[in-house]
Amino acid sequence: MHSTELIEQIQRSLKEVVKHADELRDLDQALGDGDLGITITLGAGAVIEALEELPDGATPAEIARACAKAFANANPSTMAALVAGGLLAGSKTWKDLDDVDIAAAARFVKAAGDNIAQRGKTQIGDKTIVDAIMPAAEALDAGEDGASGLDAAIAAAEKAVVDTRSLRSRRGRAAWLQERSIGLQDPGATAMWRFLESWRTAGVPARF
Amino acid sequence: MHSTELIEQIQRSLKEVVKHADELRDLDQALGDGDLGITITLGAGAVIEALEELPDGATPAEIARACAKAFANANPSTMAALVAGGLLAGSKTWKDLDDVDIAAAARFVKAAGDNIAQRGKTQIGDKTIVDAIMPAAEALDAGEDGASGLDAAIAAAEKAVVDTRSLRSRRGRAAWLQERSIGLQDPGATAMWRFLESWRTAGVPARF
Amino acid sequence: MKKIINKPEDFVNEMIEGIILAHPDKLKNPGDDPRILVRADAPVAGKVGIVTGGGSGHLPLFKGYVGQGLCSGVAIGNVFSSPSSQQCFEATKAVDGGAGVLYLYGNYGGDVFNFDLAADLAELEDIETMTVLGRDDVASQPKENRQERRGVAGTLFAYKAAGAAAERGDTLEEVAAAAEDIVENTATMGIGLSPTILPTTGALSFDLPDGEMEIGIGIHGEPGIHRGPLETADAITDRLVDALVADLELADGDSVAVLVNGMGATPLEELYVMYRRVHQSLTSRGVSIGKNYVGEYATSLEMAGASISLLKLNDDRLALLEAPASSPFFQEV
Amino acid sequence: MKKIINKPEDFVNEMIEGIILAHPDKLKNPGDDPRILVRADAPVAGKVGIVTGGGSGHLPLFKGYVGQGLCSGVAIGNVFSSPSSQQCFEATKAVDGGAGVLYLYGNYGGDVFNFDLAADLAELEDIETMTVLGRDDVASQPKENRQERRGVAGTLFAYKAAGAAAERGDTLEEVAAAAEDIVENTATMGIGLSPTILPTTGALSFDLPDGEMEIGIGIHGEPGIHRGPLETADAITDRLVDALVADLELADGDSVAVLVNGMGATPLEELYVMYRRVHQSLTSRGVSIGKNYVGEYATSLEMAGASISLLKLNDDRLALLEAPASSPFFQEV
Ligand SMILES: Nc1ncnc2c1ncn2[C@@H]1O[C@H](COP(=O)(O)OP(=O)(O)O)[C@@H](O)[C@H]1O
Ligand SMILES: Nc1ncnc2c1ncn2[C@@H]1O[C@H](COP(=O)(O)OP(=O)(O)O)[C@@H](O)[C@H]1O
Ligand SMILES: [Mg+2]
Ligand SMILES: [Mg+2]
Ligand SMILES: [Mg+2]
Ligand SMILES: [Mg+2]
Repeated sequence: MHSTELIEQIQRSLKEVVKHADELRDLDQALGDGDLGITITLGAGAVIEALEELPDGATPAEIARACAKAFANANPSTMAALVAGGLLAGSKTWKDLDDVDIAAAARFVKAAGDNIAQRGKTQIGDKTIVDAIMPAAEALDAGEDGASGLDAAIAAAEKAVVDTRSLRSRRGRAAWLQERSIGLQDPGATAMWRFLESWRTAGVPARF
Repeated sequence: MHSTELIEQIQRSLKEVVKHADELRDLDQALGDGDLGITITLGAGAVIEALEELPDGATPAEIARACAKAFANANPSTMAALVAGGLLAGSKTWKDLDDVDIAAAARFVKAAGDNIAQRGKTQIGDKTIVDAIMPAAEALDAGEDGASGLDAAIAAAEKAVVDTRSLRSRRGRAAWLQERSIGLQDPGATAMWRFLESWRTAGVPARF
Repeated sequence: MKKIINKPEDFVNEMIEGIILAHPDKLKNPGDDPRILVRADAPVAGKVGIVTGGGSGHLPLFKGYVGQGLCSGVAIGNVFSSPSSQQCFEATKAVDGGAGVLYLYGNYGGDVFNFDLAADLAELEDIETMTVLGRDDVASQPKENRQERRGVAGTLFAYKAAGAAAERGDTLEEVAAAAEDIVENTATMGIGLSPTILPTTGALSFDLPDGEMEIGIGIHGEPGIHRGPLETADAITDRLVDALVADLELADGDSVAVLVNGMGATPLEELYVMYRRVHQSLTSRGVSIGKNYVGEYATSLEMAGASISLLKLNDDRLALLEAPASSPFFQEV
Repeated sequence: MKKIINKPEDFVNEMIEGIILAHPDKLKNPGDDPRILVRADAPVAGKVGIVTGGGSGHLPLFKGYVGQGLCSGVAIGNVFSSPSSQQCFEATKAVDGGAGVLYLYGNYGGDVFNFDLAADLAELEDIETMTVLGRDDVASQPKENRQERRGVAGTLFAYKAAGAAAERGDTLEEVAAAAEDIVENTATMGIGLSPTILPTTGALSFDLPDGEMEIGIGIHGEPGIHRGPLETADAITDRLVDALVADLELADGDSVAVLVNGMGATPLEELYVMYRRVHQSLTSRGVSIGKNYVGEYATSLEMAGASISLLKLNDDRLALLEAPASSPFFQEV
């Protein structure tokens, strides 16, 4: 996928993912402060607009950086900062890259996940977005082509999301709830899963 | 009535008047802050004690001043200050007096009432203690002997108290209630009436 | 009752004890009665003393305004009740430096009668006293009766000015005149959103349905001139400023000091939202703001609400406001 | 919703506008974004800049600690939410006087991630930054995990010390070390009696039955270590002081700074009742109080409650606390 397609794919996925804003708001209301729906809606809108204004000939890495910047400032929050940092980290794996294939995508997601885990001082099992992003990155990496890799990533993310329900939140606002967090589904992990689904709905995964 | 009798009469009246503390508290709760029961209870106790400690040979004027001082400080409030000021003013009419008769009592109460009215910037009809004290002073003044004068004063005070119910409070905390003060009985006027009654119950009025 | 207290009857004395323990270099009990506080250096020989007083529950009013360039002493009553005449008198003796003592406090019956009695006692001991009453609450009486108005947050201006005048060595008459000049040019109006809880009884100080506001409320919950649904910050501020501007007859070219005062529970953030509107409203009339105060200056325990005070300035008044002052609760540097 | 506000979404910007209108000689927006405030004289050439930041609703935290001898700038988020990394970065640029910038703020996820991103951006523009996190809430994590504790009211001490160090010309490393030294020796614990109302939704920030208290609560209503019936002021104070003394391992002969902080709705009177007990409790252990602060220093809108912070003092720390400082909300003279 080259820059023009990539931009289009991102924009279409984001128009898709905002349909889950209410679900994310409700989950974050239960475990946190309820702003995740707004973060996703405003963040998606800001990214779509920022990509519109990108000069012709922007590289995939530049595209990712533009996404990061727009998402970071739309609705400042944990998710905005962590995702933006993850996108910046991912973009570094795309140096001198013109065509995003499944391997590049896997590298990107892995780097983003590592960055989030490191910045968030988070491990898998802490009931955060990291729980969903890590297995998704692995599935992408193991994928034979774009379509099957994406399918596997979505399945892995979904499983991780469901698994967060029985976990106790160890990071962020949700950790304040202590035992009361058990039984509730992590909003950040859910957002990652919904984003992967939206990527599939929005585009032609084979184009990776 | 000479000093020894006067002290005894005051002490016995005050032991009587505190039986009305709950009534006064409730009235002041409705129209003010509800402390009048405490003011009367603590004030009466403080006066009784102060009179106990008065040196032998204290004049009636000195007795009244001791009452003023004790009452003023027992539970600081409007009533404490006004009554204390009234007692001091009354005591000035007892200069060089050894034997308190009905005429002296009338002079005293009149001076006390004038002082309270002046200090309180109050007129009859403002729904305060002044409403009860003024007609009582007049009745004492018109009284032929102690007993009938006191009876007339009590009757006049009682009528004034009942009349306060239909009035609007124009002074003190009760004035804050504005129209809502109408229908409620003034606690300060009631205290004056109950004190006169207690004076009769406690002693031998003919001894004036 | 959401209060951090011990026995309700110990509340006032324990609070005063805390204040003295925290600020021993600035405040002291001159004698045995804990309810009397004076500046640590009182009496200051040759200078006019200023005594204030009133009920507890209004911090930083009244005790907070005892300090350098402010009042010299305070007599402290129970929550929302007057100190005794004896306490007012003891405070008078403790601050008298030979130049007389000004009584400066808010116009409330119990306080007035007790201070007046104290003045009588002081006279017997040849201490000259004068009295100036804070009477800034425009909602409590119409302008024709302004001598009868209650004293509320705007009394701060009078403390500041009288304290500065005393500090620079003015005579008692001059200090009283400075205070009276401020009082005559100060107007305050407040709004209440929720009552306070009285520590002794646990009772609510007044009753106000949720979502309603009382415009013109006093600092003990005295009813005001309008009760109705809660309005926006701008609408509320406009109501208050309009009334104050009319009362002080402010016109294009005038300058004022502004005090936006929180009643206790209202967040400081909201006071700044109000200040913003005060500024807009005054500026649009050509009235400039020479000095401003935003915060809690006269509270009513945990009442939610706020008041706005305006003082019409001239050079003298501004100079008195800007003179240095220092208490544990108030500083002007 | 008992709030004096206009449109909830305008609350933060209108509050900031009010602050700038009230204190134009002390604070300014360095650029177009109202959410960034810096000292009026920023940047100060050759001196270390200090940037803080966090959610709104905590006045005087955080904006109140921007001033002479304090922080140089602040990035301001919505109520209880983080500012953006871009805002943190803009604040950084606006205060950088060439000697580097210290990030000093409370340990909360959103804030940390945004400041960390800002640090990356600053690095790209060759502005050196270091970060010290306020981590004083002992109820949020046991001592072994104290790097993970939340930052609450005790962060005041770190602001004061870092600001004084920067003002006297310390290097970035030295300023950071001074701040870190304070954080390492500060412990805070709080109690909540009633929730706050979030302006945007009108929802309560947490849920606490009447007559109950939450010991160890955070400044957004984070749960603590004990929920139970409301106790007396002395019992509550003892609980808090005992925990803090244990955490700081205070012993006979030690000296501390004390901060008794009101969360918003709790009257100042009650804070002094608590201070009294803090004094008694520390003195009885042979711990002396070298400096004290009683009042509202870090609030949570109109939450009722209070916190106590202790800082173990030595000569250096005390000197930094006593150095002059001045902001519209905090003065040390
Ligand atoms: N330390 C962390 N590391 C990784 N992810 C985190 C961390 N803290 C929180 N999260 C994720 O962020 C999500 C909440 O995001 P958001 O609503 O933006 O937080 P907030 O409103 O508290 O700033 C959580 O569901 C969780 O997945
Ligand atoms: N200005 C006044 N002049 C005369 N009497 C007054 C005045 N104000 C109040 N009173 C009387 O005082 C009574 C209340 O006394 P008290 O309870 O001591 O007042 P508070 O508690 O407000 O200090 C009223 O019922 C009224 O009779
Ligand atoms: Mg959230
Ligand atoms: Mg009463
Ligand atoms: Mg308060
Ligand atoms: Mg407050």
